Amino acid sequence: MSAFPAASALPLVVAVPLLGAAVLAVAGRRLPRVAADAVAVAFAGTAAAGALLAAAGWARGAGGAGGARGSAYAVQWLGGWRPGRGGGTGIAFVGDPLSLGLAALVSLLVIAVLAYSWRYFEEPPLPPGSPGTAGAAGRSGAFPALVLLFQASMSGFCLTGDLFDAFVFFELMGVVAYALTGLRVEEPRPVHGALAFGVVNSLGGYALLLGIGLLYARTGELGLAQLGRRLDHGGGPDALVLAAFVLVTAGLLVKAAAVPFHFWLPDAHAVAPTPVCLLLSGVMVELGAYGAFRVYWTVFAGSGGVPPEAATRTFLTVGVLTALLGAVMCWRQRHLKRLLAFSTVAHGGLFAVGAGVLSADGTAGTALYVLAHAGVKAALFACTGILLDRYASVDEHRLYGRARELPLVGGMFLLGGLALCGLPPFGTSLGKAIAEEAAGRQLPWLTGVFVLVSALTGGAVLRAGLRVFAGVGPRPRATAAETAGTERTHTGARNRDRGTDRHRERDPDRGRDGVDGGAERTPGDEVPETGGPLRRIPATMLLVPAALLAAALAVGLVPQLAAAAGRAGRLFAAHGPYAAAVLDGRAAHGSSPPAVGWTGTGAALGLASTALGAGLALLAVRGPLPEALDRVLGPLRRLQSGHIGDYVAWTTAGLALLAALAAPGTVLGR
Amino acid sequence: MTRRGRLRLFLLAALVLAAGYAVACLDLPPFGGDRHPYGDRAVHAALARRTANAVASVNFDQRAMDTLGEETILFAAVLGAVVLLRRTAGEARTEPEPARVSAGVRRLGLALLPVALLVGLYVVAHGNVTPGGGFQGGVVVATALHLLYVAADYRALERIRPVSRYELGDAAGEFAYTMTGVCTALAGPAFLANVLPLGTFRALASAGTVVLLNAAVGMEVACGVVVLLATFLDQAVEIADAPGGPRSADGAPEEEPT
Amino acid sequence: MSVLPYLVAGWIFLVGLYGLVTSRDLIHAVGCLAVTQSSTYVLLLAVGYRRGGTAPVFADAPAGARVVDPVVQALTLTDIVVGATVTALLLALVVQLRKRHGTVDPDRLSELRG
Amino acid sequence: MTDVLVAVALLLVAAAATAAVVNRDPARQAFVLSFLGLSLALLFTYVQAPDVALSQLAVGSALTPLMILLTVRKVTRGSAGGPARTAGPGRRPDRGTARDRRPRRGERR
Repeated sequence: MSAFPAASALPLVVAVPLLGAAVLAVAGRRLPRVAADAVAVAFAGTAAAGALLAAAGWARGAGGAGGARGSAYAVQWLGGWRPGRGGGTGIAFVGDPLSLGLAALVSLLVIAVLAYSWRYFEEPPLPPGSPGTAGAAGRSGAFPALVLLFQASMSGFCLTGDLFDAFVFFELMGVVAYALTGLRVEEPRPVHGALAFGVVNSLGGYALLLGIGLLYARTGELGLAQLGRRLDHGGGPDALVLAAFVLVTAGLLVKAAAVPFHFWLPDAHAVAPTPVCLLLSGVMVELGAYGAFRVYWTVFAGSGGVPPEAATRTFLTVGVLTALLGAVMCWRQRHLKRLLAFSTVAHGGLFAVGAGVLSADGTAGTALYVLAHAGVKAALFACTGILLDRYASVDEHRLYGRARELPLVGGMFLLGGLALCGLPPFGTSLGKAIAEEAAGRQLPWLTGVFVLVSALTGGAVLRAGLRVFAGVGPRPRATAAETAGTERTHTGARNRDRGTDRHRERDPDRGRDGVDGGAERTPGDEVPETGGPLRRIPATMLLVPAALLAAALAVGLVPQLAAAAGRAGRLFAAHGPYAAAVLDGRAAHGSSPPAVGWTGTGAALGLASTALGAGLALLAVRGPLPEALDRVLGPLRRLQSGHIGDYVAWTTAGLALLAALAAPGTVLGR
Repeated sequence: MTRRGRLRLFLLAALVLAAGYAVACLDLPPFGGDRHPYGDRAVHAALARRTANAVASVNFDQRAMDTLGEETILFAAVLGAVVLLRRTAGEARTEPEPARVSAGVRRLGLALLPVALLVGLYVVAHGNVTPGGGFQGGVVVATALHLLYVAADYRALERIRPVSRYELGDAAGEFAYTMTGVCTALAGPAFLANVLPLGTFRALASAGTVVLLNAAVGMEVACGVVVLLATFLDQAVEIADAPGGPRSADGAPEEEPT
Repeated sequence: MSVLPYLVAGWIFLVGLYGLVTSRDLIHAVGCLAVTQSSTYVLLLAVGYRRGGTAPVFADAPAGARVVDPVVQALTLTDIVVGATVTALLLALVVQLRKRHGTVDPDRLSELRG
Repeated sequence: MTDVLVAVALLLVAAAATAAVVNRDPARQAFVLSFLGLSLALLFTYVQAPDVALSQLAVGSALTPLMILLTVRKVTRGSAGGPARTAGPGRRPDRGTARDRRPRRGERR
């Protein structure tokens, strides 16, 4: 393989899953299920090998075709359109440690998802007589094909060095995700969640494209490196640069589910099939933040872009708001998938804060945090999926004590909760420690935000885990409406044909004006995704969360990974060297990477947030929170209305908010 | 939020955005200006690759990855729409009634059909030379087939439209495009590199791989749009709701009003 | 004239958003989303226009002709495909939503609250 | 001269976009969208983008409105056998009153 430079593998990481998807779209429903799954795993695995090979090539210091030997960025000009003296016209794929690491994470997570759904996840069934099923009822075979397309889109988004190409992959990611979210059209809520997801994310995409249009008008370029360089030649920032920054950043933050663009996420995650949730929460949302910071550093971080004070103000404000709102909402949930979804919102906010302080070590810490969080969150979703498939419910109160018979799953769930709190030596703890130290240097109280948010989200998971898997504390108080619902549930849950949304409000005004709004209403029971309730938990479904947790632990324990994250942070948080490597093929010489590793303070803070989270959880299982607190939080909960018009209005408000945050120091008061 | 609250929030935000955007527009280069560095380079590159249609050169050569992504979006959407609009258990399939079409409409439709098909194929084939190409021509071909629905009836359309064949064509187009890229990456200089002989400027077979990729896109778009329309037509014409009407909130057929 | 096309693009974007916010019918909302997207076509093509230029197609124009920017046209083509496919998927979801909920009025869909 | 044509087309596009939003009935909106597609195609022709105009013509004024009309047909047809709870243009949703459950005239096509 030495004749084949690592950079050449970059486009293949995207192309191989595409080939697999095309093959499966045709052959998927004609092959036996096991064969179709095996084909999918083979293609996903080949792409994963490509990503890892490229990453290893980078680690050896072989820059590849595009860059000089020893360059830290592997650059591949697609179609061989390398820029000449006047500038190029092609698209570059750029592999730096962070983008390669994320592409590898995407591929590995896709393999985990395929393994998790191996044979058991019931693909959308087709009734007898549908085309291609030869009379009998059959599978549509589309699920693994869509998962492979998802993999290709996310890998492409990581690796591309071109803003418009990033938009294309952004939209592809979206289109696949809407289809996957709404996969189970037999039920009412998935279609609604997928629609809200689709509308809000499409708007984000259009804002991004308008921003690209403005940047093109100013610079006449589309490549990230070229854009940054041209902006720097053009003098200081003006209203045009600001507008472009706001539109592009907002578009990407919609994907990252930052407040107030976040409303789609809980709606989509609560209803998407569990294997899809692993990917949505584990990596797609984080890619939104990756995109926003990638664009900031390569395009806007120079003298012609947005001044660092304005950028950091924007990212930190949005990040803190997101983290706090997500954590509070997470604590309030009893629908486990929704709970985990809000915890993803909260952690997304922490990522924005960690990278938003715009330092190399903050970025490095966030990278580690994202990596470990993907493992932990995916493992938690996998455990929740097991509950769903066995008990046809993911309601914390209704499942009280019922899962005592699953000690292994319970152990993993609680371990996941502790990892989310930031228990050393999990990678989440290491990432959090580095990121919060970097953030604390900027503003000391940001450390408190990290601790509080980790404790609340991890504590919520622990609380639910203690109730569901151990039956700790008194049985949660059930409302009258709920008891009535439970009786009807047991027979109904198995009947796939019937609507399951028993508690849906018929009267649109009742739920809105009632004191409880929507949150206290039971989320209704669920339909197992395995074609019927599971009697025995298949080994694959247990193995996947175990492996994911082990990976999250390894992120904290393998010092080479932390060192690589340090280098990744330095190369990512760099403006000039990126352009020099991509456009001139010059090796990046710069400051030495920040030292990244465990510190005493970091471990102590991790233990503190774990203790706080565990304490909160133990307090909560004793009894409900005081009524007064509920009244304070009520309005917050009502914001999450499920109404598409509301979400669009908030998205518009978010655009205005970003403009207001980024303007001082950029165009105002200069 | 109440309807009024929602509108207020939106109008306030829109006001801020409108003001900011208007100020930003004043900083834009005036409409119709002469500075287009990327465009000039792209035209230069297109001519060097003997591609008369510079847009096709950008789409299928210089920025061929964008088009791969675009075709994949279409592919994913077709796959997604087929899954989302599947006939679910409990839904019946009704036979569409044969429709009576006046002789004039029928003759006009049947006369237009081959013309429209030919136009579509022409637009696909000349994509590297004249405006148009795989995408535009593909859509024309796909919609042309549906003239049969207007001229005759749904059953006539179904006879010439075995959906699984078109699904195959859709996937084959996507596969061909991607495979071209993989082959040029493994055996040639780079992913999606233009490695074929460039031919004569303005000739039908000029521009190297642009022709191949253009054909792949044409096939995928024509087949994909046929499948897409088929799934919607299927819902609108053939698939009836479960007996008893749409399921009510209780999962049981709604009782008759008394 | 020098800023009119840009302002029109902004107007289309905002008017589409307005439609989405006030929509009482999800099919109408998807239509409004398509409107919102057309703002991006207008902006991109306006940015690439060159006064006195012809189309960047050299089928009969001489190779040295003054042409408008072909890159934005390629981008807009991609954008149009994206728009059509997103519309198709969202409409598919609306069809199923109508079957499961019996309504396409967003004010009457309330089960994803909290 | 071209500038005038472009300006006229731009205003036409803006008007059509506004009309498409203000028309609350999806079936009528589909026709307005079709007109918006046509006016966009006209604008694209004036700014020397025949490739884009062609695809806008095919997609914006044919494919998209067609899909919307098919969806409208499905949504209204679906209500023929059961409760019609679609909120039509300007109609207040009647919260499932008996009046609303009867198939509306012209729905059974």
